[in-house]
Amino acid sequence: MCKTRREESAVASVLPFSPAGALHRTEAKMPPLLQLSRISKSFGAVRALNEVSLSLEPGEVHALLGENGAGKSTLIKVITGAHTPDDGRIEIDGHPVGALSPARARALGIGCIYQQPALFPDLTVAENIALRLENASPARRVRWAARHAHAKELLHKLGAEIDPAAEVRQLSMPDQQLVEIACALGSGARIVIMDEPTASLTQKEQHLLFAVVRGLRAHGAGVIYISHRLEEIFALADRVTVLRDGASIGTNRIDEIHEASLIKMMVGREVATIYPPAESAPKDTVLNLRGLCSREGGVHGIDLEVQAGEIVGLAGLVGAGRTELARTLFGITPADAGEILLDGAPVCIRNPGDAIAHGIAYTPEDRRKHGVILEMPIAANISMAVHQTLFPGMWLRLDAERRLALDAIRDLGIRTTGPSAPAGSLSGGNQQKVALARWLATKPKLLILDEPTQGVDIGAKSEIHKIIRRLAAEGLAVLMISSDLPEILGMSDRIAVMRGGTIVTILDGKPDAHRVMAAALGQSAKEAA
Amino acid sequence: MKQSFLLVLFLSLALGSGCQKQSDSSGGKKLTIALMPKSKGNAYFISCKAGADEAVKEMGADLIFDGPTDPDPAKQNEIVENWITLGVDVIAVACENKEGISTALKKARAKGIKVVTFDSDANSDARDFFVNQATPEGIAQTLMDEAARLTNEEGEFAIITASLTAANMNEWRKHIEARLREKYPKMKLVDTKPCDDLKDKAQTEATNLLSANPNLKLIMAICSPAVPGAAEAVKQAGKTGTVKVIGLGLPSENRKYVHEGVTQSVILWKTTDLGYLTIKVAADVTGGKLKSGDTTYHAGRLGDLEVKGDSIILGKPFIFNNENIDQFDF
Amino acid sequence: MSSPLKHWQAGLFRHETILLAVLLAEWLYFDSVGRRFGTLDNTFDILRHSSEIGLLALVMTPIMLTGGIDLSVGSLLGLCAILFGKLWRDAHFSPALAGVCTLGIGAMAGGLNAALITRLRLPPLIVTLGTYSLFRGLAEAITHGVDTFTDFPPSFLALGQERRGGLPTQAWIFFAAAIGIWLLVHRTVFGRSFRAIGYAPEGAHYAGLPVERRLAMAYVLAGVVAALAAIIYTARLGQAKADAGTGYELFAITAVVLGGTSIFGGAGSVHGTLLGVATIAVLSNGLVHTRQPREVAGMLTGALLLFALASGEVSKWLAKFRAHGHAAHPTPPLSAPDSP
Amino acid sequence: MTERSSLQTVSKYFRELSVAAVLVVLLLVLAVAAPAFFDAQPLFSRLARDTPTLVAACGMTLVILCRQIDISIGSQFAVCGVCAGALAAGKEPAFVVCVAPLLIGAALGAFNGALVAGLRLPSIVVTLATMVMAREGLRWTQQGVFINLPDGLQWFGLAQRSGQCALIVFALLLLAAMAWAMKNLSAGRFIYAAGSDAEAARLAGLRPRLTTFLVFVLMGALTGLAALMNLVQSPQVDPKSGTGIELKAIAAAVVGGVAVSGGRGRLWGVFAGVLLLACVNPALTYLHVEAYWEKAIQGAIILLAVVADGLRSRKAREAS
Repeated sequence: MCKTRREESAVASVLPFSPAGALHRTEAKMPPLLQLSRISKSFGAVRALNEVSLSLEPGEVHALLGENGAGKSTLIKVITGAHTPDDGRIEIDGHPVGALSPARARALGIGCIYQQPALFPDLTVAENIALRLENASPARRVRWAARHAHAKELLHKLGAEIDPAAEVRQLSMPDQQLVEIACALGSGARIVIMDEPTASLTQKEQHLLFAVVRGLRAHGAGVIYISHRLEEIFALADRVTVLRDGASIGTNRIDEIHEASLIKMMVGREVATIYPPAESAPKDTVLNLRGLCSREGGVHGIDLEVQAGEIVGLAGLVGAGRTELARTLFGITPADAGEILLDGAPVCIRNPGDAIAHGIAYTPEDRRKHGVILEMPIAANISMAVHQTLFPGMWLRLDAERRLALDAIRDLGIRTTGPSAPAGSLSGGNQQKVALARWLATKPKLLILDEPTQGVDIGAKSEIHKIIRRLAAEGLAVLMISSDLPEILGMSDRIAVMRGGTIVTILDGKPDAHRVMAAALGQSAKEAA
Repeated sequence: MKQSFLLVLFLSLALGSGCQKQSDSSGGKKLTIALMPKSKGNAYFISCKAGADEAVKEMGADLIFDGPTDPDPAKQNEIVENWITLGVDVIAVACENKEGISTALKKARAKGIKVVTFDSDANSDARDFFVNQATPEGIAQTLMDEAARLTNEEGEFAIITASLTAANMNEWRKHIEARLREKYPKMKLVDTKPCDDLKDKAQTEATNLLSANPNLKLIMAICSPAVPGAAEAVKQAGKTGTVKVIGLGLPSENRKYVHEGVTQSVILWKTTDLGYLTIKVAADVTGGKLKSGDTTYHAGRLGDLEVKGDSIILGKPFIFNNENIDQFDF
Repeated sequence: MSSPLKHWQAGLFRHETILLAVLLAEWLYFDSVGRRFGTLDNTFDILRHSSEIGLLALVMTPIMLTGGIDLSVGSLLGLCAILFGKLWRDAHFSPALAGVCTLGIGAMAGGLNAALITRLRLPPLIVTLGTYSLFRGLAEAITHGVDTFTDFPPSFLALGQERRGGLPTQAWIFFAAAIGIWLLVHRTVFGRSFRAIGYAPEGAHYAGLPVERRLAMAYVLAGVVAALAAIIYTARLGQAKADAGTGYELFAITAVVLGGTSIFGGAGSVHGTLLGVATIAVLSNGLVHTRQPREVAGMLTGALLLFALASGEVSKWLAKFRAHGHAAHPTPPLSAPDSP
Repeated sequence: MTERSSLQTVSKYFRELSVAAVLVVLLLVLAVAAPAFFDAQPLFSRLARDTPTLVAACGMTLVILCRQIDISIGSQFAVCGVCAGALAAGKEPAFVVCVAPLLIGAALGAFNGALVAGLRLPSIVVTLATMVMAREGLRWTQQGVFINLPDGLQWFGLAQRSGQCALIVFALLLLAAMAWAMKNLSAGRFIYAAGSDAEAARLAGLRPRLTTFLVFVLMGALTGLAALMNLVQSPQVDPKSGTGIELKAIAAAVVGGVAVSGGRGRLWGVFAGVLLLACVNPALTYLHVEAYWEKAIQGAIILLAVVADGLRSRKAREAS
C-alpha cells in the first residue's frame, strides 16, 4: 500500500523534467557553476590531491569515479569546506571564493550527501533536517511546528514513510540515508554532491534517488555524483571525471566513453569484470535451517540449506532481514525457535563464541565498526577469532601470530607495509581482505559474507570475488549477502530471496534480475522491472 | 619492550647512585627543626606557626613547616619518614592519628632524632615530650562544663565535628560523653553531625539540627570552621541567645558572633604560645637542656612552666568570651 | 621496523620515552639539590610510600584500556582495610586468614561493579561514582567512623615496615603485581581483548571475544588488588580506619593517564603506568627533600599531567606525518600494541 | 489515542517522572514523620543553601550534554569565592564584587575549554589537572584563613528572608531560562548536536569545538555565580568552600537522566535530581538516622537511579 504511494510520488517528481531538457541547458553558454583549478591537498607526507581540476556546469550530473583512496572523498571535503586545500583555486559562478568553511559552503549553495549519513542519533528527524537547512545563528528562536511541517513535506516528496518526530537512532540505515537525501533536496543547493548515496539503498529507493537527481538537474542545479556502480553512472551522468592516486586522469562526456575504458582509467590496467565461474559441484549439506526464528533479530520461519562448495546468494531489500538472519546464525541475536543443523547435527548458538566453535564465520556489513579494529595491527586483527587455538593456554605467541598474518597477506594479496601496520592504514578492499583472513584462520565450515564488496574499489572487488570462489571450490559453504544485484547474480549458485524477515523463494540456476527483484519487492514487482 | 628495558636500567641507576651516596652524613651545623601540622591550609596551625617562627628567630635555628594537604595519617607518616632520611635534628608533630604516626615516630627516635608532639599526642613511647596545651580529657571537660554552665545543666545539645573519622575529635567526643554520663544526667546529646571541615556544610547541618530538634539548647562545634558556621545558622534561625553556641575555634573567626551574642564562648589556648613553646622544647630536648625527670622548664618569654612526667603543661584551655576576645589578634 | 634509525625515531616520540626523560630530569635535579635524596633509604621510602597507590594505578590500567574507569578503588581500599581489621580483631582470624578473606571481599565488591557495568550496560563512570560513595559509606557505617583497628602482631606489621632481602617487604609484592599485570596486559589474550574492547567494543563482540567476561575480569581484578593494597596500607601504618585511602583513586588515575594510557581506551601500557607512578612519587618525595611546601607537589603534578597530554598531542602530529593520511582518523595508537 | 500518547509522554519523560516520584515519596514520609521539615525558616534557608549547587548543576548538565565533564568546578568555586571576598573586604564597589567572580570563573573555564576544544585533550583529565592546581594554589596562597566580609554584603543588604527568597527566585528563573533556551534557542540545540555527533555537527557547519569551548566558559561563569550566591549567605568566606560540589553536580545530572554519552537529557530532570539529593541529607537529620549512614545512602540512591534505567533499557532491548 504505502509502497505504491511512494512509487507514484516518485514518478510524479520525475515527470515534469526530461534529460533532453537538461542536456539543452548544458549547451547554453554560461560560466560554470563550480570551477576547481589545480587543487592540491596533503596529509602529512601523503599527497591526497595533486593539482586536480574539475568544472561543473549548471544542469549537469558530473560523475566522479576512482578507486578507494583515489582522493574522491578528499575532493568532496574540499568542496564542502570540511578540508581546506593547500593549493589551488575554487570559483563559483566564475567568482573566486576564498577559504571555505562548512557554514560558508552551505551559504554558497553547496549541499552534500555523505557516504555514512552524517546525522545526530539523539535528535529527531525533523531537527536533523532543520540543523542542516536552517542558517546557524545561535540566537535564533526554534520553531518546532515549522520544522516538523517542513520535514514532513520533504519526506513526503521523497515518498518516505518516516515520522519526523522519531529519533534518528531508531531509524534503519536506508531510512537514515533517505533523511540525508531529504536534506539535500530541501537545501535548495545549486551544487549537490552525492558520495555513494546508493551504498545502502534498496533498488526501489534508488529509483527515488534517481528521480531526485534528475529533478535537481532539470532545475539547473549541478550534481557531483560518486558511485562504484558503473551502471548507475551510465544511467545518470552527463560527464564523468576519473581520479587515480589523487590526480585527475581525464574528463569525458558519458556518451563518448564505454565501461571497459572507464575501468582502465580507474585501475590503470585491464580488469576482468566477468565473475569467476563455479568450479565444483556442490557436495554434502553443511548448514540446514528449519523454521528458524529470532524475535530480537526480527527473522522468522527460515528454512534454508547450504551445501559445501556452493555459494548461496541472499538477496532482498535492505531491512528484509538478510543481515538479521546472519546475525542470528552468528549468535549476536540468538534464535529463540526452530533449529540449526550443522553437518546434520543440531547445534545451539547463544553467542559468537559458540558460532565460531561450530565453524561458522561472519564478515559483518559495517567493516569499519565491526569487521576490523582499525587501530590494531593487521596481525592482531587476523588472530582475533582464533585466540583459543593459536594461543593455547592464555599466552600470546607473537611469532606464530606473525606467521599467520604473513601467510594471509600472501594468500589474499593484502597490500600493506607489514603485519604490524594498523588495519586503519589500509584501503577498504584490503581491510575487507583482513576481515576475511580473520575468519579463514578459524577454518570455518560455513562462511557468511555481508556486503563483501560494499565501498570496495573495482580492482579489489574482482580479487575478492576470485577469493570467494576459490574458497567455495575448496569445499567451503558460502552464504553471501549483497545489495549489488549483478554481484549476487554473478557469484551465486543459488539465490535465496528474503522479504519481511523471512525467505520468500529460493531460485536455482542462473535467474535474471527481474525474477529476483520481483521476489524481493513482492506484489509491486512490475514497478521493479 | 624498549621502555621496560630502559626502566630497569633507570632503576639500577637510581639504586647505584643511592649506594655511593650512603656514606655522607648530615653536616648539622645549624639545628634543623621540622614542624608538622595535622593539615596544611588550616588557620589554627598557621597561627601556631607564627609563634614557631618567633622562637626560631630567637635561637637562630632552621625550621621546616610542612604537612599533608588534607588530614591523612598515611601522608603524615610518609612525610615523617622523608624527614628521617632528610636527616632533620628534631621533629615536632601534631598527630592526626595516634597509631597511624607512632610507627614512623618510633623509627625516627631509633635513628636518634628527637621527637616532640604538640596539639595532639602520639603513643607515649613514640616521642620524648608532649607539649600539652590541653589533654583530650581537659578539652572535653572544659567544653562539657562550659556547655553545662550555659544551659544550667539541663536540656538537649548537639555536636558538630569535622568528620566521623577524625581521630582526635573522636577522642574528645568519647570524653565529652563520659563527662556527660557522670556529671550531667539532665543533659542529652541528641545528634552528632560531620561537616567535612567546611564552614558552609556546618551551617547547613546546624540549620537542620535546629529545626529537627526544636528544643535544642546548645550546639557544640568541636572543629574550628564549624563554630562560625553553627553561629551563622543560629543567627539566621533567629534563635540568637535561646540556642547557645560554643566550640573550639580561633578568636579572629568568631569575634563578630561573640559580640553579637550568638556565640557564647570559644575555647582555645594561645596558639602562638603553643607554637613558640613547641619549638623551644624541641630545641632544648635536642640541646639536652630538657631531660625526662625535670619538673620545671624555662620556656623563654613564657617563663617557667610545670613539667608533668613527659609532658610540658602550657596551661588550661582558655575561654574567650565577649569580655576578653578583643585582646587577642590571632 | 624497516630501518633501526626509523625505529629509534618512532621510539623517540613515544609517550613513555618522554616520560622517562622527565623522570630522569626530576631525579637528577633532586639528587643534585636535595642532600639525602639519592640515598638508598630514600629510594626505599619512595617505593614503600608509592606501593599502595602504585597497586591501584597498576590495576586501573587494564580497566582504562577497556575504555572504562573505576572511581571506587580508593573507597574500596578503606572498606577492605576496616573489614580486615574487623576479621582479625573481632572474628579472631589470623592475619593470614583475614587477609585471604579480605581479598575475597575485594573480589566481591569488584564483582558488584562488574555486574552493574556488564549485565546492565551502565557507564562505568556512573556505576563507580555510586559505589565510590557506597563503599566509603559502608566503611563508616560499620565502624561508625570511630572504630580504629590497631596493635596488629609485629609479624604482620613487618609486611609494611620491615625489609626482606634488601628491599621493603611490600616492594616485593608490588613488583610481583607489576610483573603479573604487565604480562597480563602485554603478553596474554586477556590484554589483547582489553585493547580490542577499548578500541571497538562492538568489533570485539563480532570477533567472538567474550566481551562481558573480559570486562568483568578487569573490574574484579581491581577489587582484589584494592584489597591487597588495603592490607599493605594497614601493615605500613599499623592501623586501619574508615578513612583509609581517601582520594587515592584520583592519584591512581593521574598516574595511569600520565603514563600515557588513553582515557578512551585501547592505547596504553603498564610500563607507562609504572613510569607515571614513579614520576609522581619522586616528585612529591623530592619536594620534601628540597623543602618545598606540600601544595607545590599538587600543582606540579597537575602541570605535569597537562604537559604530558600536550606532548602526547604533539607526538601524535609527528606520528601523523609518518602515517598514511587516511589512517589519521581515528589516529592509530602511538606505541603499536605489544609489537615485538 | 489520547491514552496512548499520554503513555508515550510517560515513557519519554520516564526518568524525570521516576526521580520526581522518589522525591515525592521521600517528602511524604517526611511530612508524616517530621513535619518540622517544612517549617518556613529552615525550608527557606535550606533552599537558599542549595541554590549554588543548582546553578552549578545546570552548567554541568550543559557540559555533559557536550559529551564532556568538568571536575574542576569545586576548585573554581573556591577561587571565585575567595577573590570576590578579598575584593569585598578591600571595600571595592558592590558591582565589582558581583561581576568579578563571574569573570574569573569564565576565565578559568576558558582555560579548560581551550585545552579540551582547542588541543582536543580529554576533558576529564584536563579538569582533573586544573582541579588539583587551582585547589593547591589557593591553599598555598590563602593557607585556609577565613576572609571576613563587610556587613553590607550579606543578602545584598536585604533582609534575611527577602534575601533568601531573592536567591531562590533568581536560581529558579535562571533554571527556567536555561531550560527554555536549551529547547527553543538554536544555541541550545547546537549543544545537543555537538554532544550527539561532533563530526556531523561540523559537517552541518555548526562549529562544535567552538560550542564546546563556550560551554566550558559558561560553566566557569556559572560556577563563579554559584560562588557569589554562596558568598552572600554568610559574613565569611571559607577558602575550602566548594569542595565536592563537582560530585554533587554530576550526581544530580546523572540521577536527573543526563546521559554521559552526551546529547540526551533535560534540565528539569536535573532540577529533580538536585532536589532529591539535597533532601536526602537533611532527611537523615530529621528522621534522626545516624549520620554515618549518609554516604552509603547517597551512593545507594545514585546506583538505584541508574540501575532502574539500566533495567528499563534492558527490557526495551529484549522487547525489540
